Order: sequence, then structure tokens, then C-alpha cells
Amino acid sequence: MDEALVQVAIPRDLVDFLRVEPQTNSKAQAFTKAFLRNSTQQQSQLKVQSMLSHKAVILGYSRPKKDKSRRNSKKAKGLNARQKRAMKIFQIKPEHQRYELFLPLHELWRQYITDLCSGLKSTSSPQFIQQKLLKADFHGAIITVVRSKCPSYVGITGILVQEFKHVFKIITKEDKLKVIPKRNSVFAVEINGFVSHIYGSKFEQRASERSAKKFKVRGTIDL
Amino acid sequence: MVRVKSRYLLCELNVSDRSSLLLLDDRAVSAAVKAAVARTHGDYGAALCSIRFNVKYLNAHTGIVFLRFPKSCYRLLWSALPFITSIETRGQKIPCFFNCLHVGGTIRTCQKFLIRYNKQQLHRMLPTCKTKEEENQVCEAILNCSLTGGRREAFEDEFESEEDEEE
Amino acid sequence: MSVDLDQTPRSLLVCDRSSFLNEKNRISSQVEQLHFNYKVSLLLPECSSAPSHLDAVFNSFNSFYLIRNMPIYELLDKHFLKTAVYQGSVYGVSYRTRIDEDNCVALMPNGHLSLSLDKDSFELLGVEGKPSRFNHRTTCRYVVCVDLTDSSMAPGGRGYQRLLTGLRSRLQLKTDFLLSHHPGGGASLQDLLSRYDWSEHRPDVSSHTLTDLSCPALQSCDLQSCDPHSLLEWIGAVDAHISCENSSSSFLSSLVCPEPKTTVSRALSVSVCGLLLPQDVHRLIQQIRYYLEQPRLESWVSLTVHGFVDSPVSWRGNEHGVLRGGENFYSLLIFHDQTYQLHLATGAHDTCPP
Amino acid sequence: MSPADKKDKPADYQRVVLKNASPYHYMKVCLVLEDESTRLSAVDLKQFIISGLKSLYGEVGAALTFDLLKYDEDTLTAFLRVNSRGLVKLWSSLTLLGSYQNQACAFRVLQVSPFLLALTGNSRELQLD
Repeated sequence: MDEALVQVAIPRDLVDFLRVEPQTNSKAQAFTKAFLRNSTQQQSQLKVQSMLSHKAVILGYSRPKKDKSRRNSKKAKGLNARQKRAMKIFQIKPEHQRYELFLPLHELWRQYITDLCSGLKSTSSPQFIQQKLLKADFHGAIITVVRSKCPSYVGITGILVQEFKHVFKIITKEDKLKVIPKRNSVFAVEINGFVSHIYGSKFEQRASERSAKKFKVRGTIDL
Repeated sequence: MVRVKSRYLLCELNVSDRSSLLLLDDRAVSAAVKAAVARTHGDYGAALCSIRFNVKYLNAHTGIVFLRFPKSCYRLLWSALPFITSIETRGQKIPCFFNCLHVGGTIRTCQKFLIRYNKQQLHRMLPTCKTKEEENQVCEAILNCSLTGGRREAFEDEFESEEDEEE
Repeated sequence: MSVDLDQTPRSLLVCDRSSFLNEKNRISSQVEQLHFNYKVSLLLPECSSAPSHLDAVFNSFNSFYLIRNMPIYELLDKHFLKTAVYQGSVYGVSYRTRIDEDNCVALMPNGHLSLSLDKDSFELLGVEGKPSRFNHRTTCRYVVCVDLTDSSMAPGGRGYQRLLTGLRSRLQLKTDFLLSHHPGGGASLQDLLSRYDWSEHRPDVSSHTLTDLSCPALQSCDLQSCDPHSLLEWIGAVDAHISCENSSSSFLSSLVCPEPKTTVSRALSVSVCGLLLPQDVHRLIQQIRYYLEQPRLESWVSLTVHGFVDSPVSWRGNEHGVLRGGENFYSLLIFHDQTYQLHLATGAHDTCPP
Repeated sequence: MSPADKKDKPADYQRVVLKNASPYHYMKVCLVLEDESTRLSAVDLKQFIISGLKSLYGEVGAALTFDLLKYDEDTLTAFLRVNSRGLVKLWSSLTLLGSYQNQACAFRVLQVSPFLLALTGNSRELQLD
């Protein structure tokens, strides 16, 4: 509508008043074009000029600040493996290496297993208990090495105090802390008369990871 | 480099009637060898013969055969070859026997040997020609073969055929 | 793929030739080091009945005891150790156990206990041992050898306790057991015997006479007079009552007596079976030497002693196994001039005899 | 003999160790038949073993010489003697012999030894009860 208004011929009364003469259509068009070209060109050039001289352009990319703060908080929470080792967090002090100290832990573990296996009656099927035991935590259990490739491990009995990926640390009745590799040994766990055997080579996981792992059924297992 | 090693036996099929050679094909020779091995060495030999035994090449014009045997048992299998007295093909029984000329580790050495062997034969045979006519006959045969032998059988063919002519 | 069908497992034959009068002869140690003798067979040419002093030796071979289902930890019993093992000269070997499939036990006169165990039993026992020398690719057999007279194996010691609990509670090894002891050693077995089902056995003596036996002409002078293999073959053929009267064209058998040969009109073959002590064998050899001192028609005697096939040890406590035959035997040919030829033979799973 | 005689001979000590030198191997085998009343003569048995050799090792195998040293018709137990080089062939063909006159059978190889003497003193045969 505005465009139409611009292109409309100037009314007669205004011609006299403004002392301008309406040009012919073609001439007017040519003029408008030329005028527009001149004015706009100048304007864009100016803008670019001002942009280049005043505006700051960021060339690099920076992370949002929020991310950085989260990493800091995480770092503050825990220690890395080296620090843990240096601080001897997972080592049991010699004065604490006493069998009686861990007996309550064993009691707790018995309760836990009894709960887990819903009572552990003699009527419950061994398969069911085995399934539960596979996923259970063994800290506090009394385990015995029944078979091993290395003869000197055979026969060691004690309370399992720590379980790592590849070793069990157990404390024996003689208040000795023993580190036993899981590989190439078979362990026996006894709960209320149920004796289950654990093939160490197939058990090489951390206790937490084991709960998620699926065990495969195999016909025969060698150590 | 590790590879499965084989032995290639270069054998010549001797027949009384040369035209019957043209009836032969790979499968007939292979079956004849297998049957002979099974007879002389029983199930054990047949089993050895069932893996990596192959008739690699058969020239139906000259009766040259390349047999491939596994290296570990080629002696045993080789020992059965003299017991082949006939080959059955297309319902016909062709009386023949195997004459082993060379044992090589690769086909290439066998081929080289064959060329040398045929050359020797030629040099031995040519001086025995009595008349000019005979010599001409030999030359003609060579030319003939080079014409017809342009197909699959390269040079073995030429030399082999001359020798035949001589006989 | 292996095609070589001509190979056979290894075997060893040691031929010794010496004289009893030579101070370097080792015959007594060679006899004594083979602890577990199963069979002694004697061939006396030109003899129809055994002379009385030889007969007396045969009948005075030590008797032995068979204990049924004896737990092996009984051998570690404090009292038994004191009354028998420490006294020495106690021989024990498990019976009706096959060394290629079962666990075998041997108690040697020097107080060593040798157990040949399969892999599973070894892992259960928890006592130090060595993998067997004759394992093929995978170790499936272990040998545990303990010296019961050692101070660490004294009752109450750590090694003793470990072995005892291992045998008692972990690996409950029970076998039939043959036990014998030399009366000169002063050992007494009665206490152990009284606790189990046992029986006493006399070595089983059998003899028979052979007539018109063709036999090789044996000369003491040189070892090469007769090929040892054909000589052993002939002795074996006589022992197994195999006829040597064959012609080379015979369809069934072409076994012949080695040349040069003679014919003896009669011969006596005596054999004794059981758990025989090396001391008794030694006594027998002495008696044969006396016997040969009298002039005779044929001037030689052949004695063959077979060891137990399933004993975990052969000569000198070296490890022994059965691959095909498990043979460990020696054959002694004694001549009138106190010279002898000794052939010691072992099979594939055996070390070289002394 | 007389002391003079002994002194004549140099009191020497000779020791020779022969390794894998036995020219023959000896086998003690027992034939187990499905129908226990079947009787075989020694010639039948040898013929049967040769037929087994022929089926497994062909005509070359059938030409393998072995001796039937002793045969007990009641227990079907036989002593065989074979060249050491032919032991594996004979043994394997015995193993693969599965039928005699259309009845199932099996050879039990009881003992194999390079010494005939070893076959006569096998402690596994000790019966004490």
C-alpha cells in the first residue's frame, strides 16, 4: 500500500505549491533507482567500516563456566589410586589384624546370607542358594582353600576381610593376614552346613562388579 | 615364509595306442591313482590321498601328467603308482603305465625339467635319423605342433611330439 | 599330520659284563636298588630237580602282607614310624592301582615315601611335589616324594602335620597295600596290621621241568657271542613256554632259537611271585654261585627279576611310569667261572638303570 | 673253577647301553567276542588279524610279517611278535578291527614291550585273594 502511495502521481495542487514538475514514469523510475543505489551503498560501507573498527569479534571458544565448577567439586570428593595407596587406606594396621576383631563381621555376614537366601533351610534347593551366592558379597565369610595349583595355599582357612579383583585377603585364626590369588584355586564357603565351592579363576571380579555379571554355565571347569 | 609344502610328480603316461590318450581327462587319472593307492595302502592310504592330492595338469596329446601330493607322505603315495595298469575313462579301459620322470617342489621346477628333458631327447634322436626325409618329417612335425600347440599346451607339446614322431 | 608309522616309544637295554671277583662289579647295588620285585624266575639247564640249598632259599623268601583299604596316613602314624620306618628295610607298595590312571604309593626301605598322583589329587593334597618327567604337553601327573626320616618330617613337625592333614582330611587316599620287611632290620608291623583287614602271603613258588630244550650255546668269554636281544627273547620264550621249534616258512610263527645252538635234554624253570625283597634275591644269587662251583654239564644259570609294573619308582628311587608295558627288569646270566652278564631293561617311562 | 683260571682272564668290566635297539616288539592281546562261545583256532586268528591289516593298510600292510608266538584258545589270548617298524601298523589295525564273522569283537592290548621277558612278569596279574 505504501509502495502504491509512493508511486502515485503528485496531485495537481501540490505541483504548483512545491514548484516541482512531475517527471514521466520512466524517468522517475530511473531516478529512484539511481538514488537508492547511491544512498544504500554508502550506508553499507559505513556500517562495515564501523563494525571493523569498533566491534570486538571473539575468535576462540570457551566452555561454559558451569562445567568447570562441577569438575572441581568431583576432585574434591575422592582420592586417586596413588593417593589411596600412599595413605594406606585399604591396608589393615598390624594391631588390627586380629581374628576376634573380625568375628562380628562374620556374624553380620551370616545374617546377611541367611536373609538373602530367605532363611537357608535344609529344604531349599542348592541351585537357588548357589544363584544367590553368586551375586552375594563375601566380606566376612569364612573361606578355605580346598584346591590350588600351588600346594602351599591349600588348607588355609580364615575370615575374608577384603576382596579385590584378583586376590582375597583373609585373616586366619593365627591372626595372620594372608593374600591369596583367586586364579588357580578353589575356595570352599560354609554356611549352616551348606558347603559351596568357588572356582577362583571364574571369580576374578570386584564384588561390586560381580553383582551385575552373568555367569555362564559350563560342563566342566578346571581350576 | 610358511607354506604348506607339496611335491609335484612329473609323470609320463605310456600307452600302446597313442590315439587313446585323447580320451583321458583329469578325473579319470585321479580316480585311477586313488584306486591304486587304496588297493596297495588300504584305508590309510586312501585317507592320505583324499587331502591335497590333485592332478594339476594333463596333456592329452603327449601324455604328460603333473600330480600333486602332500610332501609328508608323497613317498608312500608314489609307491602305489607302479601298480596302475589301466585307466578307465568313458567306459573304455586304456592299458597304460606311469613313468615318473621327475619329482619337484614346485610346478616351475618340473616345467624347467621337462623342457630340458625334451631338448635332450631331441638332440639324442635327431642324429639317428637316417635319411633326409626323416629329418624333414621331424621338422614338419615341429612346425605342425607349433601351429596346433598354440592353445593351452605351450612348448612342452612341441618337443614331446617330435619325440613321438621319432619313435 | 604325522605319517611316520615306524617310530616306537623309546626303550633302554643296558648290558653289563663283569665278574663277581672284580672289585668294580656293581651287581649287589644293582640288585638292591630295585626295591619292588614282583617275580624271580630261574632257569637251570641240565637239572631235573632243584638242589636242596636252592630249594631252601626259595622257601625262605620273606612273606609279605596285604592290607586291604588302608588309608595312606597310617604310614605316618607315630608308632609305625618309630617301630618300622626308622628301623629301615620296610618295603611297601600300593596294590591293584595302576600308575597310568590311579594314585600310587610306595614306601622305600630308606624311609622315603613316594606318591605318584594325578593332577586333581595333587591339587587337593597341598604338599610340594614335582611334575612328572613323563608328562606329555600338559602336566597331568605329579610326584610327591618325602623323606620320612628327615627332621622336618618328625612327628609334630610342620611338614609332618601338613602331610598328615593333607592325607587325612583333604585327600583321603585309600588303597590296598602290600607291605614287607626284612627281618634283620628289626622293624615290626604288627601294630599297623592289627588295625586293618590284612592277610599274610607266602611268595608263590612254581617249578616245572622242560625236556629237549634247544638253547643257544652260551660262552662266558664275550658279550658279542649272542645278541642280547635275541638272548632275552629266547629266555622270555622259555619262560612263557613258547616253542622255538619253528621253520622260517611256518605260517604262524617263525621264532627260532638263536644260533649257534645246542640241545639240553632237560631243564628246570622255577619262578617265585609276590612282593620279594632285594635281600632275598641277593641271597639267591649267592646260592647260585655255590651251585655253579660244582662241575656240571651246562655251566650257566639264568636268573630274571621283574620289578612291579605299577610301582612309582624303579631303580634307585627314580621315577617310573607305564607307557605300554612299564617293564623294569633285569636278567642275570651267571657262568661257572664267576663271570656274569647282566641285562637291565626299562621301558619308555623310565630313566637309565644304574 | 680253579683260581688260576680266574686270574687268566682280565677282570674287566664292560657296559653297553642300547637305546631303542630292539628289533622286535611283543604284544599280549586278548580277543573279546560278542558271542563268547565262538572258538577260533590259531590259524583263524592270524588270518583275521591279516585281514584287518589289509583293510587298513592295503596289500602292503597285509605283507607285514608278524608271528603268533603263543595262543590260548580258551581265553583267546595271544602273544604276537612284530618288527618294531610295524608295531604301530599292527596295533592300529588291531584297534580298528570291529567285527568277526558279523559279530562285534574287540582286541584288548594287554601289554606291549620290546622284550618278550617283560610279558611273562606283569605284576598286574598278581592275584592274592
